[in-house]
Amino acid sequence: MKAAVLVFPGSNREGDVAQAIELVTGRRPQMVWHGDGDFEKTDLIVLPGGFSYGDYLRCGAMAAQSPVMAEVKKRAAQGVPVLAICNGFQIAAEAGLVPGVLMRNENLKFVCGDVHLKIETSQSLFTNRYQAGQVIKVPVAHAEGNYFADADTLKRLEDRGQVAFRYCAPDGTVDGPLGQEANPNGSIRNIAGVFNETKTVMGLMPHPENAVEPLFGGCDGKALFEGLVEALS
Amino acid sequence: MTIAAEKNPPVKLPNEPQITPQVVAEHGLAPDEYERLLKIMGREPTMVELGIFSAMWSEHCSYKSSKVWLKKLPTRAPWVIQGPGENAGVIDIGDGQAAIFKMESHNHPSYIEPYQGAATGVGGILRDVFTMGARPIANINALRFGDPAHPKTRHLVSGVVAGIGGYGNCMGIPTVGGETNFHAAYNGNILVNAMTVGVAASDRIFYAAAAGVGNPLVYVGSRTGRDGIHGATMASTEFNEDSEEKRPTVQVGDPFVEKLLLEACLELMATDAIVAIQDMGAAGLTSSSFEMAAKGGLGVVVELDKVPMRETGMNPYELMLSESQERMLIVLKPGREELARRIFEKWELDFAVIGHLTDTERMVLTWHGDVVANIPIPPLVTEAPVYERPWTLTELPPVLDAGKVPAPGSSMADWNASLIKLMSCPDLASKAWIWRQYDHLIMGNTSIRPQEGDAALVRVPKAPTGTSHKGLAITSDCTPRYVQAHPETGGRQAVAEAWRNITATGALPLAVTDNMNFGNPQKPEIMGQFAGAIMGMAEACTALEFPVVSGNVSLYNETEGRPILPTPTIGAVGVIEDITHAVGSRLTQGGLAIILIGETEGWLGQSLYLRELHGREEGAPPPVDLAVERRNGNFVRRQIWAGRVDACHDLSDGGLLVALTEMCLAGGTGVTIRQPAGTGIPSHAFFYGEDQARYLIASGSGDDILEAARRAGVPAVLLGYSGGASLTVEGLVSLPLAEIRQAHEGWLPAYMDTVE
Amino acid sequence: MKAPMKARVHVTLKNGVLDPQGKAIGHSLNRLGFPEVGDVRQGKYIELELAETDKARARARLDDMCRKLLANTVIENYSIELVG
Amino acid sequence: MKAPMKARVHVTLKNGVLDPQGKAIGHSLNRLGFPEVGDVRQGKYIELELAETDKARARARLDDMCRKLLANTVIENYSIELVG
Ligand SMILES: Nc1ncnc2c1ncn2[C@@H]1O[C@H](COP(=O)(O)OP(=O)(O)O)[C@@H](O)[C@H]1O
Ligand SMILES: [Mg+2]
Repeated sequence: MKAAVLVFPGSNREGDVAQAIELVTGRRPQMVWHGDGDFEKTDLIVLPGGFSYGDYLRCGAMAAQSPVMAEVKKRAAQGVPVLAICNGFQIAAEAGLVPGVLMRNENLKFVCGDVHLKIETSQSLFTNRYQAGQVIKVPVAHAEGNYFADADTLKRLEDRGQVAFRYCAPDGTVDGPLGQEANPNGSIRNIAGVFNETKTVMGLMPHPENAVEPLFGGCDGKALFEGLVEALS
Repeated sequence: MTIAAEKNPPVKLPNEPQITPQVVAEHGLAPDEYERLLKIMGREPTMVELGIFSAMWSEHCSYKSSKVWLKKLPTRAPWVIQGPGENAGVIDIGDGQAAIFKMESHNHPSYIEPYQGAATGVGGILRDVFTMGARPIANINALRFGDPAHPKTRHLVSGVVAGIGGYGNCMGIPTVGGETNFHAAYNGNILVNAMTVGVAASDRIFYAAAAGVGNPLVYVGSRTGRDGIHGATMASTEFNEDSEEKRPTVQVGDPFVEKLLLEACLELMATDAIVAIQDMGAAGLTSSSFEMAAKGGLGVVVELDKVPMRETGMNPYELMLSESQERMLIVLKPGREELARRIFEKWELDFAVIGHLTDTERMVLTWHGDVVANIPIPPLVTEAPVYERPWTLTELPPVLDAGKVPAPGSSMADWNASLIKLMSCPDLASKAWIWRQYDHLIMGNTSIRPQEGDAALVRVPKAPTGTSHKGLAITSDCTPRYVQAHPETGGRQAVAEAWRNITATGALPLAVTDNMNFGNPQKPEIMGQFAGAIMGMAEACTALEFPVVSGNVSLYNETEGRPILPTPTIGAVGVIEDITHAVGSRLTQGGLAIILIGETEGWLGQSLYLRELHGREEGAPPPVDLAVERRNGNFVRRQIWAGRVDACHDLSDGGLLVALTEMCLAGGTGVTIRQPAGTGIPSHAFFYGEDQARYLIASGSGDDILEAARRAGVPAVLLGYSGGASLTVEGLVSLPLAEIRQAHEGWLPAYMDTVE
Repeated sequence: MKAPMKARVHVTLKNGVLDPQGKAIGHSLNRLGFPEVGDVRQGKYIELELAETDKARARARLDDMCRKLLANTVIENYSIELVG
Repeated sequence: MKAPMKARVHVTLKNGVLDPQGKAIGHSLNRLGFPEVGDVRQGKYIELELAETDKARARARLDDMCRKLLANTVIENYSIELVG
């Protein structure tokens, strides 16, 4: 699998995701500077975490307008898979690659720590190594991960199976007070990650790339990258 | 440009005020200091020159009150590459790699504007570290706030924590640890001490000393505005009632620009273009250009009109004294300007050649062609005031007889309540509310997270030649109430505890950075606290082979004459060759033997038990026997290396029972222990005493460790075993962990959520 | 360059979009002793200097800026005001 | 409860205080094809509903709110506007 990780001014988790990809593929992904409108053909485009343009104005808004994003949109439309993590998710949402928006965390504070995620579907490039209903533990680290979409969009997402992950209690509970307690940012219906309609673009707030080694946060995120390799090689 | 210096007195600025005694005083210069200035200059200075002297001779930049004492700290060891005197200290960590670190305070600005004050504190210390060529890999911070009941405290906690997180998170550097205390002595003067640790190739370290006459002097980063003019002078004077009203312009940080600056500097550092580099910190352009020239034994010409400016109408005085953030000064090799310009412009940063080096040993500033300042450099450094201020040592208070301190009560309910009270007191309550706002996981190298061990443990990025998975253990420590009671003991204890914290992870303690936070040094008892703390620290650092490689001094931490508790914060770094051998303090499984290492006398003087349960802050602090520290610590580390240890925790605030409870909560496993027979110590002294040089170890059967301890002559005793979901001390305490957890983890969020 | 024109742009959340910041401010104010405070909404206020003399043109350009960058029209409204 | 009064509060950075957000927005707009944009400053805009009928009292209370919570007067200015 050939992957390209886009780097914007202020990106800061590009190294983490590159390391995770290298760990499963044995190959360093191509790092693409935002100013370059064009880049090599790849099997996967990654929009990494960070604070592109300082997260000023709205997270992801300025990056979404950078020249390289026009190219990303073009390739995404052609079906090239895009993995958009955290700030990448915010960029993707601003660019219209995935539905919804990410707002300030409900308690207005940055939140960092492990969360539990329920896998909603194994029917995607990104989640094929997981089972639907499975619970995994990965970290989050963000100030604006509060997913919001209007009622119609939400219904469409749910009906078409475009929800990828939800925050849940360790036992998988998403609803009720336990589910609420497990929700780190106030996201509507505990949504942590979503797909576009064709499920070739996935945006998620948590950081699977920071859960790929036993001594450093566990390995629950590794299967995501392994699944991609399997699907794209 | 050649300057016929003496024949060419600088021109004055339009509307330049007369230099009156009042103007001199406003610049923080004492009359005799001004006399000294006149002698050096041989004429009356211009305002710009006065401003430069004022900044360079401020306490913050000149260390005039502390210098004689700082010299007493040991700074050398075979692994020290660079001790104090540069932007940060540098130590060798093997495989051709070096760790570069320093701690710095931003106390006064954080009190005035907590978010920006703390944020720019983090920004400043990050620059000190990456200016030397290191990529920062971890931040920690030591915070002291006033009484939680004080009306300002909550607002300060909230702003400081958000500011530290806001800056560090955006930079993408994990904030992996720190400490937070509360005490009424900090009501009007909080402490915000931030430390950064970075890693570089040991043969690619960058220094500040300028070299090469004619070489270009380059300004990069943000533009200069009117931020924090006289910040350095402010940091050196005591607050008084109306300084809150004066509200000097505080600096606003831009972590986004700093992130670009970091990447751009590292990119330039990978070329061979740089001769010297220095961040613009306190006293901005003044101290950076001055220090670079002074260290290189050269002169410098700065064309101030070339400095990138953010505002219109700025004058040379403002440009020299501005403390705008996110700026660097670089001396380039000749002809490398375009290479450097391309890199900084790619990162969308300002870049300007603003001057060059000369052989005159003078600092010459020009403004649209006119000379506006012309100062001889060496005398400003060599003739800088140095004070041996009078000092009186604090006498050791009488030792408190533990037998005369009341027990929590006679019933188990009383004991249970005492443990709950301690675990939920502000100093011991969980600080998760704080560190969850810090990205402590970015970079994917955090192996021991906050609350999981005595020190944070971070994997070192692999060296090109290295094979191992090295880790750096990082901690910060100080017990101000001990320092207040007896500065020498407190200084010794702060170093010993830092050393112990690193040891408890299995890492080898290597070196120290310090942040000396004290009151007004012109008071002999405060100067005595400083002197005493230094003596204690020096002794401990020597005995533990734990040299000081960098540090910072913050004096005049007083409000209306009331000083803070003397707080010599110790930041420390250790290395472990193979990170898979490290241990944390979490008790994660049942059936493990719980072993106490070290001698217990039951020392209750200055203990948290005494303060929190009996409202008394008295007695002598626990003595620190450095030989015993060393012996016990080395023993513990060997046991960890031998793979015999599952979890390890040093004993400090709150004593044995508090440490044990922390292990249980962190790992989610209970214990059952008892006080060994024949100690002859009252139970409350045994369990809550704060005797030093002790550790708790959780280990398989424990037999091998007990046997090894016996052979090594290290006191070790089996207390009980892990298991279950409760904490039980036979005959004294029985509490479900869930109940303790609620109290322990509930205090800070509840406090922060309250409004008066 | 022409004497600059100044513009003020307000960006506010659309009705029905949850505003955590506004809500938090409202809560805090209530608890701080301002029980009379009801609904609170927080928006952005942006001041821009423009090298442009023609008002109509300026307004059209600002509209473009808002739609391209300053506001996220999925959840936000904007309004433009020209000064001098 | 009385028919609520509405207030608009603007909080802006004082002159000379660095505005990283404004700067970044300005840069971005320039890059996006709006070279006419010069200095940009970003502030906050807060709308509040108040259960208060007396204008003078409302203004005094709002002033208090601004100083206590809404603005940081070390680096920010605020202005209050009452509607209805
Ligand atoms: N308490 C201290 N102990 C050891 N070294 C110190 C101490 N205080 C300052 N230093 C050293 O003195 C030098 C100047 O410090 P400082 O003025 O804080 O530097 P900067 O302006 O670069 O932040 C540094 O090398 C620092 O490490
Ligand atoms: Mg420095």
